[in-house]
Amino acid sequence: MTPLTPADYDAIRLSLQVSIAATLLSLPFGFAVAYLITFVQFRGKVLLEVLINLPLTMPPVVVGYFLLLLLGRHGWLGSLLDEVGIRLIFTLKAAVIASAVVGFPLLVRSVRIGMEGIDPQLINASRTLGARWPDTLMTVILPLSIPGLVAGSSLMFARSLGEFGATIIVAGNIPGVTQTIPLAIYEYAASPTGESMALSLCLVSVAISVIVLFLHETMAKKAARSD
Amino acid sequence: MTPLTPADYDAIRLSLQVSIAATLLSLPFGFAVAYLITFVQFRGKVLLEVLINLPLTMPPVVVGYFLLLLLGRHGWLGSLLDEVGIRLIFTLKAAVIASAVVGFPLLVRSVRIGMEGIDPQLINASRTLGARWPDTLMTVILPLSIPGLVAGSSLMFARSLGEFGATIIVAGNIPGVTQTIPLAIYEYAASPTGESMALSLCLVSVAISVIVLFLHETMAKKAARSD
Amino acid sequence: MRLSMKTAKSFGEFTLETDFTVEGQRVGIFGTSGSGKSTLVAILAGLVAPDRGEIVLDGVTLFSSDNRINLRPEQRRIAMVFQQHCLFPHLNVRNNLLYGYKRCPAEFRAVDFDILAAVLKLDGLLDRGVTNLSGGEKQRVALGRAILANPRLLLMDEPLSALDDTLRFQIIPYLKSVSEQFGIPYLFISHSLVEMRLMTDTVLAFEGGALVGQTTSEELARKRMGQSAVGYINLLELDGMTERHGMCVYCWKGGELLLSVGNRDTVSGLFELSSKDIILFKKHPEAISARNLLHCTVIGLFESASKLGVELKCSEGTLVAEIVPEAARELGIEQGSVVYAAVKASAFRRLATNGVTRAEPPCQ
Amino acid sequence: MRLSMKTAKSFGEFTLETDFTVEGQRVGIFGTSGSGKSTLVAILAGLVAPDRGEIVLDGVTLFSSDNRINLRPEQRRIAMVFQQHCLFPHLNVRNNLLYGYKRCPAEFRAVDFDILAAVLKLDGLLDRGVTNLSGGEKQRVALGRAILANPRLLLMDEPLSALDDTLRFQIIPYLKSVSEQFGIPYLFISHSLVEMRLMTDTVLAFEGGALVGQTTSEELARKRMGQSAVGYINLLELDGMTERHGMCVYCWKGGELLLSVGNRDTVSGLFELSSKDIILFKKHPEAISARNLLHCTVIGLFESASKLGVELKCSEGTLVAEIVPEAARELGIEQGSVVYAAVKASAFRRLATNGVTRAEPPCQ
Amino acid sequence: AASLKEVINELSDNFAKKNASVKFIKNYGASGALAKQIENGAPSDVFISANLEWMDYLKKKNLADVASIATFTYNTLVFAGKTGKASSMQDLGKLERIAIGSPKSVPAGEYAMGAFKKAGIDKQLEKKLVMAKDVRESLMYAERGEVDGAFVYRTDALQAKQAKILFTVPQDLYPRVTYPMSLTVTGSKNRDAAAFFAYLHGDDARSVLTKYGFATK
Ligand SMILES: Nc1ncnc2c1ncn2[C@@H]1O[C@H](COP(=O)(O)OP(=O)(O)OP(=O)(O)O)[C@@H](O)[C@H]1O
Ligand SMILES: Nc1ncnc2c1ncn2[C@@H]1O[C@H](COP(=O)(O)OP(=O)(O)OP(=O)(O)O)[C@@H](O)[C@H]1O
Ligand SMILES: [Mg+2]
Ligand SMILES: [Mg+2]
Repeated sequence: MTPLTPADYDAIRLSLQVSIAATLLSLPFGFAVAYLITFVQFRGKVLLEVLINLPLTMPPVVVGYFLLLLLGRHGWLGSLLDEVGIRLIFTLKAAVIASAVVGFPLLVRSVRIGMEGIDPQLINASRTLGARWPDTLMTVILPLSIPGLVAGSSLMFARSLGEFGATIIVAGNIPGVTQTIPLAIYEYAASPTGESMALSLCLVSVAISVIVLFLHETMAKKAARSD
Repeated sequence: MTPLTPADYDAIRLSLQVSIAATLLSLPFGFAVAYLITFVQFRGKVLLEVLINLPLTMPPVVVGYFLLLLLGRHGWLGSLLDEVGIRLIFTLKAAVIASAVVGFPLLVRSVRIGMEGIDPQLINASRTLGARWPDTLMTVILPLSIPGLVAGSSLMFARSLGEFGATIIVAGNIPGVTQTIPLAIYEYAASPTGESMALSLCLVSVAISVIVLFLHETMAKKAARSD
Repeated sequence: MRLSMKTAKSFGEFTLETDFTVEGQRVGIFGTSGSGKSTLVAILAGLVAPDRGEIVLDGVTLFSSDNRINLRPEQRRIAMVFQQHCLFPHLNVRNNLLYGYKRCPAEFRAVDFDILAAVLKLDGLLDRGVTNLSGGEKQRVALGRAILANPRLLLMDEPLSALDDTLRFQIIPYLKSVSEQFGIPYLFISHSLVEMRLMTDTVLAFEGGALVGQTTSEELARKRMGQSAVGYINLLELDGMTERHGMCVYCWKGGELLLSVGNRDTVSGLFELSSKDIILFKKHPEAISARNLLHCTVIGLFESASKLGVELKCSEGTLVAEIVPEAARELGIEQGSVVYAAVKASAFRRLATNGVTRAEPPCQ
Repeated sequence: MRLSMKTAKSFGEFTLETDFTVEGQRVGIFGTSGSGKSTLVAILAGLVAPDRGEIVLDGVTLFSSDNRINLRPEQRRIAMVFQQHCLFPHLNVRNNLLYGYKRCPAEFRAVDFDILAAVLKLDGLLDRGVTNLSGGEKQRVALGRAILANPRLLLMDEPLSALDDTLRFQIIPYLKSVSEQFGIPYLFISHSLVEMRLMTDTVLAFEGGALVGQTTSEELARKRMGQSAVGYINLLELDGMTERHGMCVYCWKGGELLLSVGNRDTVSGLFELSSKDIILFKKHPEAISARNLLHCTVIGLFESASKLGVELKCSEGTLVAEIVPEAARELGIEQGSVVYAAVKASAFRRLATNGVTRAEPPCQ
Repeated sequence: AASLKEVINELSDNFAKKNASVKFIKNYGASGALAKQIENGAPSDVFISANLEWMDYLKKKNLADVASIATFTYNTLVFAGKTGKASSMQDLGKLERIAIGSPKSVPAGEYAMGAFKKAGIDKQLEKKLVMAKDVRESLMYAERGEVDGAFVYRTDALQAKQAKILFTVPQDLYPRVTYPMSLTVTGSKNRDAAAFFAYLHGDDARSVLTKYGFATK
């Protein structure tokens, strides 16, 4: 196995940054959306569901392309941000957004499965004990959703670690700036001589995900114990 | 919007075939693996978990590359199959396998979240009533896992519909044979004139996933009613 | 509390129709399994919306289909002891107990946590999770959680069904005292006539979703006396205990009573005496094993099933005895008759009257 | 059934230690809340593995830490009525009931589904899902499911706690008859001494995880007589009913008895009579409201708490009456004394003896 | 274009050595993706494309500095595979599977298809073609023996370990493979970018390109 170059270490650091940021950023939104879909009746619910699942159905490259259209200089959001001096594309932020968008449906789905298993009588109990909706949300639904959140965020983290298609479009493939592990692997693999380097990076990626898996399992076990 | 060409219809048909086949094929395995991880204690469990989650962590292209190594003419499994006259690579079967492998971690994770929510006393109850493990599995654990299975297979189906990276490597991009929607989109998008065609196909893909989403929601609701 | 409830709620073939107004702090709900008791309290708590109708509690409209009012559960301040407990699986016993307490406006927080935990015998379990508790332990946590919410109205759905008698009769007086002390009215569901008699004044009786009777628990006890295993329960306040020949002698407003129960520390207390445990004589009986013989006047008679309730007055005290009509005819018992009532010393049963009860070795 | 169990199981601070051998078809388990009753039956069913020890049921070793034997639950054919019901949420009532039945080897399938559903009053609910059943309905499904499994041993963890008295006393004789007819022994957990006395012969008493006594339910009833609200329960087989002055006159082997309960169709049956409801006289009492006066001989005396149990023989019948020691001294009651026992007609309580019971309007 | 990675890396390193103040930010990707990125505001100064199509696209959108558009280099189409499989276009009929880039999205594939047509063997090969995502993927198939050979650029084929160049496709069968380059409109205002752009025209650049197998004329 070939030793890693400084650029590879950069890629590893960037990948970790992106995955962690994307996961943490998405957690509250994922929880909120799963809650809306599971417990609240409102018009346009189906639309929301479709919207969330879109990034799953489309090839990541297409997602990336749409994100580029949205966040680019002439994009609906990009032009607004441009005015206040914020540029997202070709920055690590764009990579984070790409990972977050692509992994979001996975997160939401996991949290939903967990939420749907909550006994509605527990929610009833908390309300008769004086808890308003937001209170019940934080003290009953949230803690009982932890297994789903843990599972969902581990899916999301892993997915972010492997996200390539959307990232390369909105963030570019700039070594040391936006080149994450998958992008680096792509570059190595593009040349017949880079194969072993690509493999090394692959193994790093696997190792990271194993560690994260362990952490999550431990967290899930802790959450399962009530005392 | 540009009208679809016969090749596009082929791509749609192929995509549906691949997604349906991949989902149906994976369901029993997904259930079995989720069951093993949730309920059975055995050595090498962590290894199994890591193995299943691998395709999530790695960019799909890399997954495709490993599949090629495995299933190719000189691959470990491919050479065996070659002897009995089966060739997978560059066929629709390879596309199905690619989709199945990439979507498998999503399926397993969903089923697991559902399974972990099953009250262990129900399993105890069935066993005191004379049910052996396989019986309990089919009559208690399976029906109570249906929400997880439904959610997981809808994730998997959507993921298959959008699968590009691994498919293009192991199945090639052969119009009418292995060119699924994402691959067709990729081709259209590669040339400046194909943009609107790419968009049309994207919309088709979204429409399919909306329909599937509805079907799944309906199924999940039916499964939730106990009477 | 003044509760008026005129609602209808259907589940498939089952319909619960209620139309009553009830006043009082201690209301019982009585009825066979599946008669709609749990549904009724769920409607009151705001967990199930009636199909139509109106609910008014102490002048506040909780629900009205005409005026489109439906107060949310947390606005009603009605706490509930769920039949299936419904404890929060992610919280330990202490935090389950404190869930409602913490959410109760500070000015209403009155119930003392430590006393409650001690009476419910939960003090040793506070840091345990609730998933592995025993059935009775779970039930006590559910009860404690609702009480600590210091609600405006407390709904209790068979809150004592999983408890042994000792514990049950220690908890009942506590419940009563909490309700009195802090002015918390309650609705109490139970299949036990004894609990009903001890815990409630007014009783609503349900059958197959319909209210079949509203009566005082006194009336209910009289009506059911004929069918009940324990008959009518006389409640006697006794005090001034002294010992004689190793037995306890108490003062009752109807005279001196000899009891085989009691406790050297208990100089006073509430005791129960079943109507079945009183035998009437027209003449003073001789050589009788019963230790108490009261000289009484019959001040009333009522019928229940095929039995006759005889209201007796012994100086300042009153008692209800139960006899068969034939005996009344034969003995010539009628309003104004003078009779001797024989009661065994062992027929009395002491009910603890304050939250913390001491061990109770018998008198001797 | 012959069950010997010498096991230990700890949960944190709580330890359940069992060391007993019990023989008989009807075994009771008695103890305060949290004393380890549910844990005991879970161990027997194979759901909780003891830390160490040995369990032998009818010569078959179910568990032995020394020989590394631990039969799986489905190999034990021990069905259980769970305290928290544990119904299958995805099956309707019928399929919940039939779950064990279908898995029972055909040669053991004996219990009749239709009769069971009728006795448990579940016949109208068979196609309902179980999630929305009332508490008592759930409990009956749990009970029916276990019985229909036609097990080698039936474990019942407070199976009647959520039921009203009418239903409870209709189900009890059915349970007994099923057990007798099909030879299914059972372990029965209850907090009710009445149920215990009716359902069981041998009783194991637990306290804080330790076996504190193994006795017959007869003995337990005598021992607890002093503390119990219902005293000792005499069970009397009565038959040959005739009517007199609108009351029922039954033949008992100890003589004729006048009852205010019963039913014109019921020419025979099992009745209960509390020891508290018997008053003893040395001389024939005059003008007494009690309708039955039996001439008896004292054949035995036993003490319980501060009370005295008096075993009486009236021709062929025996009864236990309860008096205080002072009364015994005063009346000079001792072995061999001749006394009159007064019993009110209303003191008897009929227990249905077959599964399907009819409505029971009183005699009159 | 991604196929230029090594060349551009070397050229930019060389240039940076001489001009210490210049810092390179390189973005490798498919020509189409790069063009779209520039269109949506990617802050780039120099654009090198693998085909003329995307250069025209940017020209039309007024994003490329028209005056600067020039040819960076040329490439030639070859057939690479295990030795002995084929030695001319005519031998292709005997083969089982042939990898080409997807004609619609990969210029090399498009050129190969054109060559088949011109050579009159397109019908014969129709069922044997495996369309790859890009040139590197076609070459990988050839390397692993999944196909008998692949139509790839000479520069790629030279890096292969297993596969050898079996024959070069006659230039009369396909148009010349041209890599155009240009300064973007923003790049034309950047002095360093202009300097580098000029450097790309120079002899230094030519010798490096030759080293990697590109044709410079
Ligand atoms: N899995 C467990 N982990 C920890 N403690 C446990 C567990 N199971 C039971 N216990 C404790 O062991 C004691 C005995 O429990 P068990 O359920 O056997 O009581 P029980 O006699 O059935 O009581 P009840 O009449 O209230 O149902 C209780 O204090 C209970 O909290
Ligand atoms: N959500 C529901 N859907 C359908 N039927 C219901 C629902 N809730 C209750 N029922 C039915 O309504 C009837 C009354 O139920 P409820 O729980 O109020 O009875 P209960 O008086 O509390 O009985 P128990 O003493 O057995 O607890 C029962 O037959 C029950 O099956
Ligand atoms: Mg109920
Ligand atoms: Mg228990």
